[in-house]
Amino acid sequence: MGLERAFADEPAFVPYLAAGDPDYDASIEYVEALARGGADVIELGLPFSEPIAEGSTIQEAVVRSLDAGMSPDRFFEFVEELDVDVPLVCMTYYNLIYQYGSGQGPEPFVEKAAEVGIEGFVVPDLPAEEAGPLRAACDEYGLDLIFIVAPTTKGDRLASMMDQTSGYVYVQARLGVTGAKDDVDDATEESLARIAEWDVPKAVGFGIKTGDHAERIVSAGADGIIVGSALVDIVAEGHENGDPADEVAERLEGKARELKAGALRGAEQQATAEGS
Amino acid sequence: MGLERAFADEPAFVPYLAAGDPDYDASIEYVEALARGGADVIELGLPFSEPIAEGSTIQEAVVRSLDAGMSPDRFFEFVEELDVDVPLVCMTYYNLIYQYGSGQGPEPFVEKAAEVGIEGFVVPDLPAEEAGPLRAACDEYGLDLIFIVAPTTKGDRLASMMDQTSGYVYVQARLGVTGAKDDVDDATEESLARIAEWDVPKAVGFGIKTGDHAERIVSAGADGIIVGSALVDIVAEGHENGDPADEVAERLEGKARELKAGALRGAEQQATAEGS
Amino acid sequence: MSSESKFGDYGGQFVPEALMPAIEELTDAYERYVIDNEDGFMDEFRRRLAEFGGRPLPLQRADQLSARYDTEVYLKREDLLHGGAHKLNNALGQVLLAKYMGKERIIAETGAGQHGTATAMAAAHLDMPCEIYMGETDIARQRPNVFRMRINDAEVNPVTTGRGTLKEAISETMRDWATTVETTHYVIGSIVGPAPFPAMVRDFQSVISEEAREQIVEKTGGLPDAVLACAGGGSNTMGAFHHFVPDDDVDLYAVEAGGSSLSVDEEEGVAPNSASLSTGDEGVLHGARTKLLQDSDGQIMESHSVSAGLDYAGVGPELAHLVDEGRVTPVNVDDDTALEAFHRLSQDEGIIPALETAHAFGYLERVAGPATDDRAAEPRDEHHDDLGDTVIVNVSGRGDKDLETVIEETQKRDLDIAPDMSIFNEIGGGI
Amino acid sequence: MSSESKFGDYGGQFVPEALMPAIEELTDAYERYVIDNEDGFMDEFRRRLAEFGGRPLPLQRADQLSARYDTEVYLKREDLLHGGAHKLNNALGQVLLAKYMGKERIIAETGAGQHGTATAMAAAHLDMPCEIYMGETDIARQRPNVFRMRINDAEVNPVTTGRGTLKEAISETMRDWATTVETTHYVIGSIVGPAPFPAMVRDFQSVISEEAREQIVEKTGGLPDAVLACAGGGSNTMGAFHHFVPDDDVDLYAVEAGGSSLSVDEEEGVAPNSASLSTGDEGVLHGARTKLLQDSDGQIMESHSVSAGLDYAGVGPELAHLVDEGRVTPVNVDDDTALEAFHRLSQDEGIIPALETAHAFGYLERVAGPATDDRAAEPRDEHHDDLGDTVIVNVSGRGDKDLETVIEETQKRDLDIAPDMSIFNEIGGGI
Ligand SMILES: Cc1ncc(COP(=O)(O)O)c(C=O)c1O
Ligand SMILES: Cc1ncc(COP(=O)(O)O)c(C=O)c1O
Repeated sequence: MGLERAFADEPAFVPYLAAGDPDYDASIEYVEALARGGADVIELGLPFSEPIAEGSTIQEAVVRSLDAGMSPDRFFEFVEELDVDVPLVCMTYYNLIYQYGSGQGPEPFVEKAAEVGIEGFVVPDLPAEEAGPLRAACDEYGLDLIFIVAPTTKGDRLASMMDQTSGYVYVQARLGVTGAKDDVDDATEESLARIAEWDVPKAVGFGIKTGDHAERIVSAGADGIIVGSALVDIVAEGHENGDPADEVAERLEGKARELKAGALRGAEQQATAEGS
Repeated sequence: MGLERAFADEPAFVPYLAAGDPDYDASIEYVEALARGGADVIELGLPFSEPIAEGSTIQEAVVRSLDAGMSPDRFFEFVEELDVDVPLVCMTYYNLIYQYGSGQGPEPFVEKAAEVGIEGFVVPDLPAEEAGPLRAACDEYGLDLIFIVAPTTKGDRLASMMDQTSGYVYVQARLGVTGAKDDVDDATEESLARIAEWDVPKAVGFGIKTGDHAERIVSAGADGIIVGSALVDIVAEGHENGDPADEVAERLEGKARELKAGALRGAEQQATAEGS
Repeated sequence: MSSESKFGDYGGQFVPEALMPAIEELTDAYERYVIDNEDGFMDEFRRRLAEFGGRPLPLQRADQLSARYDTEVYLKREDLLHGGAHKLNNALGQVLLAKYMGKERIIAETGAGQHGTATAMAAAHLDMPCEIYMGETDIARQRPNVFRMRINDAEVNPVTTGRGTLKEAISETMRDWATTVETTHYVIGSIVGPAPFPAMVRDFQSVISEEAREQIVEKTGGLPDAVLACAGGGSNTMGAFHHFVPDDDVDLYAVEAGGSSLSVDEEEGVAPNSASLSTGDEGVLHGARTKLLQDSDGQIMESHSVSAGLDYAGVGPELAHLVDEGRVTPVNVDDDTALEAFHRLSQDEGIIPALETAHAFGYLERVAGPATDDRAAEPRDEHHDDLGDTVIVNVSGRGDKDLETVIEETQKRDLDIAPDMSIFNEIGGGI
Repeated sequence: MSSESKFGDYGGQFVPEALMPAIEELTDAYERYVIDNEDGFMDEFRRRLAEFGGRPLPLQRADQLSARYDTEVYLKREDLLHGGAHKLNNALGQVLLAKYMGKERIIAETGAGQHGTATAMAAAHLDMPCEIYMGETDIARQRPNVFRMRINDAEVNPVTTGRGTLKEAISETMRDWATTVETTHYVIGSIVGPAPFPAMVRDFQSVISEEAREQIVEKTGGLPDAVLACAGGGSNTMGAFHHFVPDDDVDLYAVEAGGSSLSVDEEEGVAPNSASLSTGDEGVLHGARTKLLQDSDGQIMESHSVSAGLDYAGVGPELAHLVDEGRVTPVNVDDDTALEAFHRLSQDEGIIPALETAHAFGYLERVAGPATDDRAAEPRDEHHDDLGDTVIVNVSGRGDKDLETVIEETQKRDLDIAPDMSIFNEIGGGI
């Protein structure tokens, strides 16, 4: 019954990696390491050549992955080959979804994604207004479509987004693009407050870097944390230094544990706060 | 009684050199060599920084002379120092004449020129229309002012020029600027025909290079030949090769003899033609 | 004017959620100030376009070209606009709009540097801080334009990702905007991007055809048979077409960059051309659904053209729509023909065009030029071997920015028409 | 219009006899075609100036400068003329006149290359073969303009004599003319040379003040208090002044290049400035009596200015006369102040001026700018510390041609106002 289940018991840790970064085989290892480290949902990026919503960290991951031969078909193979027991979400840009198969619309892509076990989509360049066809295809194949609530999203837009999002809602912690930051933005709390009434889980992303961040975000009311750039940084560093994939995988697993632990601490504080 | 006397008995050979080219002392030798070679009048160039009527040969002579320190005052010294028994004409541009002394007009320059023994002027950038003040000064000091008749000079201009020129008239053999050429232009004969009635001697210049040229020009009716670039070429070559000044002087003398001889041959033919 | 957000199926607003409120705010401002002339916005815009920009610009009869092509050729002289290209029509409009909206900062992307220089000039004129994103490769090959932007006191931010060209610069500018959207206006340089940009940029540029239509009627007593304009994103194109669109008898030709070839290298993801209208297919790029150069997966290709300003994988959604409707005919001209046309216009008319612009003249030559051996081999386009008796060509910009490129590319090719440049060897200094 | 051959004692025709008939022929043609509009010459000239050149050109209120100087500053936008400077007004007029006269070939000299490019464009436009003489040194430092001339299919003949700059190029062109005078017209680039050139060039350029006078009256209801223009030979200057000369209340300022200093080095024959109106004295150069930079012997000095187009030892005889009459005030601005003014106009108004033009703005700053420590030290010109309430500055040309020079000269000086150019170091490639 959808991705909500991953948020049911405790705050969810939702890591992101670009599939195929820096190459197909290593990337399989890395994703599996995240699962071992406690991921509750994994967002797998299918790289698009013009990632307008990404900061430089993820943009470079996208370039590495494309250079290593990633494509939609390879992506589906990748997903099939993964040995993880965690729901998978595909994060990509609309043109890849639209062109797949017929080049006539999202349906073939969604069908194929469902077939390999993808459970939902995040599509950063697809606002609610343009999402009709993809929403329909997702409904047909039983997949979730996750929308992003930005700090600037208010009023009517917010309402229409509430109607459309399913699985969870991606709360963008700050203005801008993806990328690890050192602070927690006030905008996060305000955004969470604005959507407090929504009955989907609220996962906060954009800039979460450490267990402490995770803790603060969850204690501020988030149902989960989404972490991308902080993990991609580890992949990038390993790649640059020529470190063996298993070492990098271990580091990723460690980072995952730190983040998950932080989220859990945050949940305790929240419980305490609620209890008081 | 003026420069006419130099044309009285036989066709005159009128060589030109830039005074001070390539330096003061050598130039003295060269001018004296021309006198020995049979010059009847010598045109001495006083270099001006913008010699708009000169071709590249004389222009470069002007540059050499200026670089070696030639100036109006040095020019007058130069003339005084010359040991030649030939009438001297100063060829220069109007601004130098105008600025000398007061900077108020040509009179001081003419006075000084007369004092050192100059007998006339050729001023290529001073057409008859602008020549009033210089003409007046020349009259005052008993100097000739020689005008240039170009192939394009016709009608009224020609008439007014006849009134103003004295000593001789400089018949420009072809359109353009000074410079040695290999042929004799039809324009020469036409020009001579146009001024046949004038009672001043007619000296033809622009492009005369060899004794044969000289012969043909004189046989066509000229009373004299003016030769500049062909002589300056010898100076330039000597300078470039670093030849001793006396060798160059000898070559100049030889060239002068060749040209004078050509002129004399031309006169014989003319006499024959007239006699027949 | 109208605030269409879709043109048939094309257009739309495919942007990150964070930008949507800005885009709504902009749509609102566009409707109020541009369409409804609130606070006299359009009056001020037109006054500044006249005083600062130099409008109206002439429609000139081209004497030698008219003789060569045996047709009346008229030139719409956007090359005379301040800055040297039509780009200022749009840049001035948007910077002024940003001022009316209370924004404090201007950002823009640029490829060839023409839009960047236009934006920098407009921002200096209107006293707004300005930053321009430009690919590293483009910075290196368009130095004079970078100088000009800096001299107008705009920051130039080098974009080092990808190939370092326009595509990457647009992405990077969108990223900046997503971070600074509350205080900043993003001045898009062509009729591309999310709504309302395509319609708004077109409206600012439509002064071209507004003037041209009046001028041609005044000069010839009637409408032209054809209007030709080069098409990169398509802003000079729609600017030149807009007021003729309702005139069904006026043929509209969008001349794209054929580059070195119309075929593509799927493997490398490279199209050696920028002919998205002629050869691209539908997809979503930089906020809009339009015609694109993309591989079968939907990845955007690297486009190519000898002219940097046409070197873009997308095209304005309105043009895509008008092509599908049959109202606009997409054609293309390759690098060689464009270079030849560059030299022809320079030599025959004393107008050195931008290389972008030269493409439009290349098409004129191909269709109406004297027969040549080459041309006999490649048969003329069947349906338009006759442009009619009166043709307007939009001279979208001047070529000062392209001199070095032209000389280099000309030397590579040994074109008959090219002037001898050996004077530079004699004098030394190399190209 | 009138065909003065003298302006007071200045002017005249100091040229080789071989040229006199050509000059008489030209005088005749000037009187018939230009003054009497025979065969509709002036109508065709004005039509082509409009269609090909882009006239009329705006008179723009400069918002930021008006605020800075607390006076209404209006810009006459000759920078928007085709080719980028006022030079085309004259070049087009003369090439057209040559055509009416039945000449078959055009020659011209050029220094900065602006007159050469204008002539090359006009010749291409009117289908006349064209050769341009240009000093070797100028060819090396004005490469873009040399490219433009070649691209317009003009021959460029390098002049290797002397320092290889404008002075030598003029002499060389006169030499060509003396050889080819029957078939060839020499297009002189400023209000210099033998009559009828000074009056004729002024007449072609006077369209500047004809338009400006109408425009200022229309905009402000009255005449300006002052008109400022830079002066090299003085063609943009007289063009901007001509129709205001009878208006005694309008002050006319000719701003010369003060270079690095007003003092001269007699020994070397070098004046480190081009301030012939301010510091020169009467003499004869290039066919006319005028004010000159010369040594006490009458040899012409090498002039200097950071702006190649002002770098000339003479000046138009009409300006010399109007200065003697007290109608025109000669002032000068040094290299540093001109560079500063270049940056100020670029940054504050979004107009990158030619370095020549920048001198006029430098004077505005000196007289009306905010007090600075520097300025306190050098006291303001006593008689004109107030330019009045409305000032027109002639923007004689755009600065694209000067970018490299400006960057180099700015770096030498470390001016406060200069933009940081380090982006070029980051990206590499050097200046
Ligand atoms: C002169 C000129 N023409 C055309 C273009 C192409 O842009 P568009 O198709 O938007 O007019 C450019 C872009 O830089 C340009 O500079
Ligand atoms: C833009 C500009 N202004 C002024 C001048 C100076 O010439 P003039 O004094 O004849 O206007 C030049 C000469 O090249 C120029 O290019």
